[in-house]
Amino acid sequence: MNFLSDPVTFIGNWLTGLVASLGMPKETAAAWVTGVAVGILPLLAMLWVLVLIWYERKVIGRLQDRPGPNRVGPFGLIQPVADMLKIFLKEHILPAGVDRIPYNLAPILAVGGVLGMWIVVPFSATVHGVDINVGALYIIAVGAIGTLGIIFAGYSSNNKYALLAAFRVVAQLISYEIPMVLALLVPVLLARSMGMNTIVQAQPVWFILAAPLAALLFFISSIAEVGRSPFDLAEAESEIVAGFNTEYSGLKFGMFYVGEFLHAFTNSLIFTALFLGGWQGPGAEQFPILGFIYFFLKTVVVHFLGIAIRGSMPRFRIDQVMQLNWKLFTPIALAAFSAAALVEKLAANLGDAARIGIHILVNAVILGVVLLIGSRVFKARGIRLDALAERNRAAVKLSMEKSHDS
Amino acid sequence: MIPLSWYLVLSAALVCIGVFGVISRRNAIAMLLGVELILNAVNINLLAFWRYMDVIHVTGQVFTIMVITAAAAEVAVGLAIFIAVYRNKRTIAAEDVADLKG
Amino acid sequence: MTISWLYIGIFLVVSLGLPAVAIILAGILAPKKPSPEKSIIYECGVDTHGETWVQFKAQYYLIGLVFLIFDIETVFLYPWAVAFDRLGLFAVLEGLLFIGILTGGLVYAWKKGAFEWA
Amino acid sequence: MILDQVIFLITAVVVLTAAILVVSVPKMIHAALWLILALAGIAVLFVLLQAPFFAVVQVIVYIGAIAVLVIFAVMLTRKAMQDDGPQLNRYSVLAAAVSLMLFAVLTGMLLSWDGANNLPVNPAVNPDTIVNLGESLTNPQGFLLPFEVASILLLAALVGAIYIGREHRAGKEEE
Repeated sequence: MNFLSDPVTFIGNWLTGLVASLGMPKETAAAWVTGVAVGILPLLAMLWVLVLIWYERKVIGRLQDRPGPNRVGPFGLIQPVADMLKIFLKEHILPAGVDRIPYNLAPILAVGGVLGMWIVVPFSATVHGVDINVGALYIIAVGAIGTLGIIFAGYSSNNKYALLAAFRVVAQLISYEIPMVLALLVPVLLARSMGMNTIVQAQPVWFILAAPLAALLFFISSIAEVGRSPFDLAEAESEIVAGFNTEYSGLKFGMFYVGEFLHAFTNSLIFTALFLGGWQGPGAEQFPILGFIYFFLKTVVVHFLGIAIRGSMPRFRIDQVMQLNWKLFTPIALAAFSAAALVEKLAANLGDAARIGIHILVNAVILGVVLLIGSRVFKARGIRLDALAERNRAAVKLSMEKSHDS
Repeated sequence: MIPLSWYLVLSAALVCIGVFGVISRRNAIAMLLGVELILNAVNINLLAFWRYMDVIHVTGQVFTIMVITAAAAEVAVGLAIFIAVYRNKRTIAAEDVADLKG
Repeated sequence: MTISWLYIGIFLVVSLGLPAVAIILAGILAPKKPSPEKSIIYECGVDTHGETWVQFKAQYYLIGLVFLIFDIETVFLYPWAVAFDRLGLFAVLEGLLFIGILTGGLVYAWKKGAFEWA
Repeated sequence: MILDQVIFLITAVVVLTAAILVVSVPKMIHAALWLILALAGIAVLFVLLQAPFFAVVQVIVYIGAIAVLVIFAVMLTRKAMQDDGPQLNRYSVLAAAVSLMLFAVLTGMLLSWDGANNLPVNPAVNPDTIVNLGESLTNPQGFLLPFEVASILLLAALVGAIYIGREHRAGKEEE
């Protein structure tokens, strides 16, 4: 095994050999090395957040015609480190009347619920985390832990606004979980497996081609799951102070921040693995290092898209968020999944190209129907609103004439 | 290897704790939590028997699915009833809500 | 199989332990100067009135309810999707019937205004 | 392997402690939080039983949905039960006695049964449980009927709960 083509396996084998030479059976040694590597992965992910924060602030800055962080270190690269040191040394204020255990548990769950997803992500042909056969559902399950953290934070803070915000956020998170789970079902169906590694291996042709609607829904829902603009009701500062983390200070507050940034990136990782072929690319099987690079590049593109949306969209109202989900996304997700299942079964004997063509066609038809109905609904609503406005104008005119007369 | 009896004793204990909760709590939601414990004990039993007695077939797993479904339906309707009762009577203490007695 | 779940267990413990350790460390390093002023709940400088436990709209409950039902039904479609190759056309139609019943619930909730947030 | 026994025992202690707290703590919201811990412990047991699908379903359905719903309901009915009042009714001593007796009887019965010391059937026998499960759910010779009945049950629960739970007089309670 060559170091350059597959560094992780190379190092792993070397370490296993080293441990085995201490007089341990080869398999036990390998298990220990894997266990330690698994233990180190969360640490790497946490450190990666420092880069993410810098990158995101820089991109948002450039999008809004500002330089972004540029004082500490070259290009402001050290800025997140400085910020972290600062927040690390801030006082933890314990507000009166908090429920201590859930209050302290909440930031831990918020970060842990995101970090936990990393274990099933296949990074390259040889480094695929842990390949369990329920990987896709595992991601959803771990995501539920993060939701729990938000409820804990809101409930335990003894603050009306925090509680209100937490309830809003939780309502949003659980709502958007439905289209997310349904959209996730489509790649599972196409790959005939819930294992993340199998899903990636089933994508010589990316699933985004065969399931564009599911991919779109998954992408939007995952933005909503992170709670970012345009779904950032959690921090609608004009309505609910600063959201569910109002009463948090110091590193406990910082943890929510870390969780959010990491969640955005993690979702991009998962999106890439599910719909953009993960590490697949020319030569990725022979040279796993190439797989890493492909995976990273695709993820960065998806991540950038998310940041660009964050930087340019205004915030939805809560009723809009709910209606968008239940009246638009969930029906589309149901339709897209049913159509995918039917096409997979009826066109099972056709070639790959023909089947994918039919998939695209069906997706286009669904989208067309949705747009048609949508335009009708909006036109009808527009007519109603116009009539209402006309009546109002008439009433105002009438009353003005009356007041003139008297 | 864990003997089957460990799972069975654990789930028996869970059932008993759940029964205690259902009988003795005043708050109706707390009684519902007791029922949840009982149903979870049932699930442990079903899966343990599946694993230890009949791993070829999936009967135990299908039953677990049914129990989870029933538990969810029960929670949904039960909590809705409590909320409706609360809205009308401002209480959800079980002994105060005895209007349905024949 | 079991060994991978052991790894997942290790991973989850570390992912929960890492932020916990960081917070505890920060708690040791950070200055501690509590004062009654500081520990007042932040409500824009206005003193808190009444209980924190304000009443909530039943709407939240309805959303949670619809979510619960949908969640369960979708989760049970996953084994069905995994076994897709072994299913005949009839079985696929059965699965779609399942989704159809689910859609019926969605339509009912919609008609009854569970998603209106007035 | 001794490791899984250790994991089982730790998990069992956690589950039982959490369950006892569920039925005994005075604050409803705390009972809900302890219930979450108990449910998480049961998910670990499912992993030990090599039913990982049910472990994740346990977390998604019970912790992600049912527990959230319970917390919502507790918040909605918050004022109904002042937490300083008695939480146990007058039967509590009797209830404790009954459940202890029930436990003694159950345990006695279980331990006197021959199959109680069974060890698991060969683990490698059935690697594809999820596929089997999925297939049998829509197989007319398998469990098609229960599967469809389950969906009807859920639909009925949804309809019933929405009918009962929605506010008939709009705009009465504020957010």
